[in-house]
Amino acid sequence: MGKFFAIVLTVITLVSASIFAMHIWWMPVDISVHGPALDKQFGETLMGTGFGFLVAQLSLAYFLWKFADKGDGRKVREFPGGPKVTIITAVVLVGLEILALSFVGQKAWASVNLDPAPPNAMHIDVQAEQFAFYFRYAGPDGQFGAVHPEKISDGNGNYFGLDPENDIPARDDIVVGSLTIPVNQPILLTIHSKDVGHSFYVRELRIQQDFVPGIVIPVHFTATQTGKFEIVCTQLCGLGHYNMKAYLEVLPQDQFDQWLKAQAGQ
Amino acid sequence: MSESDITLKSGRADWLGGELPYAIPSKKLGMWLFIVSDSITFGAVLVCYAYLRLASPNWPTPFRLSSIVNGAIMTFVLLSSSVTMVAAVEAAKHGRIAASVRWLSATMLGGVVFDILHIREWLGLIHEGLRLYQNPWGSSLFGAAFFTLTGLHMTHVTVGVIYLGIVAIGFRRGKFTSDDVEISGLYWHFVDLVWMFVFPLVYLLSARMH
Amino acid sequence: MHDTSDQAAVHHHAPPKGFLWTHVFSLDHKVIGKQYYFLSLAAVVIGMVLSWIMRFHLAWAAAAIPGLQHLSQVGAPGGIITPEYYLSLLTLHGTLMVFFVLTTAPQAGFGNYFLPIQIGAEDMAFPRLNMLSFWVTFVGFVTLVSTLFISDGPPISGWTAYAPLSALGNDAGPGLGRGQILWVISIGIFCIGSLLGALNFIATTLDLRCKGMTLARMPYTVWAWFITAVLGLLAFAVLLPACVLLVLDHVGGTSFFIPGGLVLSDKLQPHSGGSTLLWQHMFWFFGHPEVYIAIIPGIGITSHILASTARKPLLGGSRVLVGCMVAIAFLSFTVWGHHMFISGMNPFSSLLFSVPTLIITIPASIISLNWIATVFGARLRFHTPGLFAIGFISVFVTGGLSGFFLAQPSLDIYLHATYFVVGHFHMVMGVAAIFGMFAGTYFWFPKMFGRMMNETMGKIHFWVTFIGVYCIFMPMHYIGLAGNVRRYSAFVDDYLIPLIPVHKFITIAAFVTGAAQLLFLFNLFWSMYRGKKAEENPWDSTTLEWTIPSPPPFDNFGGRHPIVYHDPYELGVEGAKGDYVMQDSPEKLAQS
Amino acid sequence: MRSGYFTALAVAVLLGSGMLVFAKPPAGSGSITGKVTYTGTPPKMKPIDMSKEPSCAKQHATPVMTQNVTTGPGNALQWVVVYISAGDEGSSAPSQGARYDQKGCEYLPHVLPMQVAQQLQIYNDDQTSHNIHPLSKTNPEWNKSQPPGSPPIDTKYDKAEFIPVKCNIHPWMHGYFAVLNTSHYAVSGEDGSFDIKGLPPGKYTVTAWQEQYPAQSQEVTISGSEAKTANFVFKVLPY
Repeated sequence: MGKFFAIVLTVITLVSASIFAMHIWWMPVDISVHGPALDKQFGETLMGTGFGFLVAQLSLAYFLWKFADKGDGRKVREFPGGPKVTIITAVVLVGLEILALSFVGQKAWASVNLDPAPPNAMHIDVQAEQFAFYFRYAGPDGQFGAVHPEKISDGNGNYFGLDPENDIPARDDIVVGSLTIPVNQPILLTIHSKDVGHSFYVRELRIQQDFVPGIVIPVHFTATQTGKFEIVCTQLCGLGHYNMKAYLEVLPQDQFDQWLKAQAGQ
Repeated sequence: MSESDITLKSGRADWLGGELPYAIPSKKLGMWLFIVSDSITFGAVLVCYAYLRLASPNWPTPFRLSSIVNGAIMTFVLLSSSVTMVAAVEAAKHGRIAASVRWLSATMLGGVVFDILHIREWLGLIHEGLRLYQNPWGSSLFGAAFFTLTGLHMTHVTVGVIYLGIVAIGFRRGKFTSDDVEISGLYWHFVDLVWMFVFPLVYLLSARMH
Repeated sequence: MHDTSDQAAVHHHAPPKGFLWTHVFSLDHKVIGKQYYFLSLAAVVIGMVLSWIMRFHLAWAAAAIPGLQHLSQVGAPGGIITPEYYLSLLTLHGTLMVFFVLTTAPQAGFGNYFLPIQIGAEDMAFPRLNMLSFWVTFVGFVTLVSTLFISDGPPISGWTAYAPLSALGNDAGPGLGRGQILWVISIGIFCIGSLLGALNFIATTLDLRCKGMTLARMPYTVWAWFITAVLGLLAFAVLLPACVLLVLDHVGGTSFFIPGGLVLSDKLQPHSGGSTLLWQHMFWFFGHPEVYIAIIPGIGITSHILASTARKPLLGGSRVLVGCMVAIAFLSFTVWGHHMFISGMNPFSSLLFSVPTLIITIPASIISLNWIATVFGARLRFHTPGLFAIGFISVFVTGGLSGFFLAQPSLDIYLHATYFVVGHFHMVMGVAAIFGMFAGTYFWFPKMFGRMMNETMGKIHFWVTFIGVYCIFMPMHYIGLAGNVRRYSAFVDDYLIPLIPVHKFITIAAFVTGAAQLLFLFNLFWSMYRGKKAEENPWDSTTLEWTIPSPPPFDNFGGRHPIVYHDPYELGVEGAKGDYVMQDSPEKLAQS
Repeated sequence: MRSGYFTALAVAVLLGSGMLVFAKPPAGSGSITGKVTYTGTPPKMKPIDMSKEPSCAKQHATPVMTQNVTTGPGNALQWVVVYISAGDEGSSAPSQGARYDQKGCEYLPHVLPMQVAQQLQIYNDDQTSHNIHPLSKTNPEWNKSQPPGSPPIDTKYDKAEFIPVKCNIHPWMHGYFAVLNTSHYAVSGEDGSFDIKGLPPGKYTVTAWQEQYPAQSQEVTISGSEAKTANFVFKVLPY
């Protein structure tokens, strides 16, 4: 039974680890400026934990193979060195890992969440609702109209609750259901929710940030590749959670300018 | 093998079992544990109160001098009832059952007076327009936090009065011992202590300043 | 000697008469322990069936499940599951499993039955309170399950019930009105039951130990139950007021967790001023210790059984194990923010919360390494409880390691709310804790029911389950890495559609593993009546529960007052009769 | 379930034809026709971005527009419910149900008139789940999802009310149930015209209801099989 256990455990361990190693299912290619630091951090964590996984499971398997009770009255033996060895191993190895990860990780986290957006960042306002994202560009005047919750209506397309009748900056605001941005341009999103908690998740951008009702949260990033990507909601927001998504389209600057002009003309 | 032979391998003198390790009988230990847990609950509600208050730009400070004076009287009554509680426990320890029951009754009276003053205060505020969900002065959360926090405390006082009543009757009939009186005293002092946090946080910090 | 009249009063209740008082409203900790166990068993069966339905839907979203419309015409019209019904099932599955299984069976179930016996006591410190905690918990369970049968259906806000989704009533979605209120009330009731239980456990452990049972001589399990009780006493005390505030938001018109200016279903909500993050803080302040409330009893049970299986005490003994468990318990109150890295709280605090989160892996690693090192040089007896205890080590290590990723805020950006998280917590908290329960069941069944469980069925159960859980939960890590978001009732995103075959694999694995659980259930009930009669000490173990008849008499020790002479795991002892020395055996040990 | 539905349909058809033969109700032959128009500048209808639901988006060559103020040539105003609001109470509901479709992530029709207690069948013709959430105030509110392939939702309303209907999953989907106390009603078409037929002689109040602007009423008296005309003009605003 011990040998069988050892074989099963070894097979499970090796199969599990090699699927990771072969990248059969993996993160998509990163398209953000801050992403490579996160990916590197991920790689280092995977190396560390992968080593721990293999050593722990395989030595367990080996001991199971070796130390079954054969009914021969063999003496039990203590692990050489006793608990000191295991404690020191755990403290040193795990402690080093923690120190390394904390220092590197702190930088990666800071570049996303602590550093302010660059001053030339393009500002886009994002509102989440059950179950869609809407994006607002300031329009030619460069100013956003004020948001009036009581004016919000999905029926007439006033998703942000603008008041163009009385509020002149609101008149040229461009409201769309997809996020279109220029490549290599810092983007600042101010994200807020109309109803419950949502989350803004773009895998390729390595960005995930909750929408918190009652709070406006800044998010900034720079996309380095053009293409079309999916924005999905990752915070349980109700029955349509699974179908809450939008597209992110990263365009070359000239195409983006054309697109923006076309929208403003509508 | 006699009991004195029992030694640990390390040679320490052994624990003889049956004896209460911290000289605390189970019931008293149970009450202490309840108090630990309940103070965490109060702590959570107080932290909630502080959190919401700090997060609200328009937190009202509606308590006039009359409210503060009323609160001070309530505090005095509750503190006095703690003193009578001490006397009740003392009397119970010395076997003076009748005296102990009298002191317990005085403590209960203090609790009842506290409740009455408190409810009068509530009614006055409700009359001025304070509700769970709105008030005329500012953030609607004030009423919610005020009623929840003081209501939780008032419930504790009321439960305490009933509890003391049961202990007093049981003690007179010989069903309960002086230990039970002491344990009920622990609860009562705890409720008293909690008020010492509620009163400054809710009343004094929300006094109307002019 | 101090006054012991108090304890005498506690213990001299006579055996009750009549079915009602012996089996329903019994004050006997053994009956109450069994009641808790069977309550959890009911909850785990419901929770498992719900997970099958969910797994089926995730793999074949468009397919009808014949007959399901009879359970809920609205939730499954024509047998096809609606998105909200999926979320209802998800919410109930999570709530049942976390509260009524993981928190209930290992602690309140086995703990109630064996803690007094293992410390040589005749009952818990407060038998009436004990009975009360069970029936309070039972009412909470019935309240929760009743949401399946009300017209609104169960709530859809998940076991975490994030506000404001959980606070706004039906405008936020189906099931969030009455269903959500019942859910909150059920959890509030559960908190009360758990608080009473925790209080009782602590008082019992401190006050009712028999002669010679020093703290150092308490079995690993007693320590685990004791530490868990301390955690419960502190953690549930915070969830309880949180539940009260959430109910007030529903029925009192308050806005504790609801900010102003929200528009749901085209209606401007009449709330203002509250904070949604406040709920998350209160919930996770409870929620993280809760994770350890679920797993620490499992750690204790595994250590207890591993010692018996390996014929040697744990490497480092009680001191290292208990030190690590205490460290974990203490740290667990400082790490709740790691559930909220991307929640919009101050990003500096994310860094602060990540440090204790990473540090908590040190005591967990020490425990794991000590288990593995204990197997070294052992004389392993591969009986079913031993297999499950060893399986526990493997899944605990696997599940724990993925925590390294999630503990870092910078990696959590990508992995948060993906199946990577689902795989992680199912492995480390769900599967590991359940392995602890299985190990405990096979190990203590002879004591509880006086008969042995069938070993062949047990071994089949173990192998299918062990391989099965890896087939279910490892792939979840992979698809999580590919960005597969959790709590989706169907996969309609362009990048998720190619992952559906993996979900089909997981679903099939889940059904196969589920079938093995049916075998376990059959074994459990069959052995209760048909199993081989159990001896007093079938596993050659040393702790006090193996010194009394199987099943134990009403007062556990039959009027005898046990005296403890030894550490709890004198196994593999040279020169002893057998290879072990019972804790209450006066036999002297050769100094080693 | 499905067979039960067919049985119900068969019974309904039988009963309906039976009523035609044996109990033909005394229908009048008067009618009211007219046109609904607007004055002022109507708000611009906005294009709807359906890209999040590709199976719907590909059904529309040009973007679907919002429909809250739908105009046509000659200042015509579409989707206005014109109905007898007084003078025609008490007629029983027709046996034939009203049918509401969800197709291409649109409600068809945008405004569905029906009579109190008339059966309402809601179909999902899309490859995606919809949830139907009629935001009723006097009638009980409900909110049900309809996955593709599930049976139609069969319901009815007991009180007269104009009920906004929304799909939370596709928040742009917006429509109205016009639950009326009368069996005589019409909805203005693309050209703004409407035609209420089969009116017995009598004095009626005719009301025109539009989802965004206040309703208007006119008194109309019909004698014999007269054909009367009633026109409605709504004043619209650009914002």
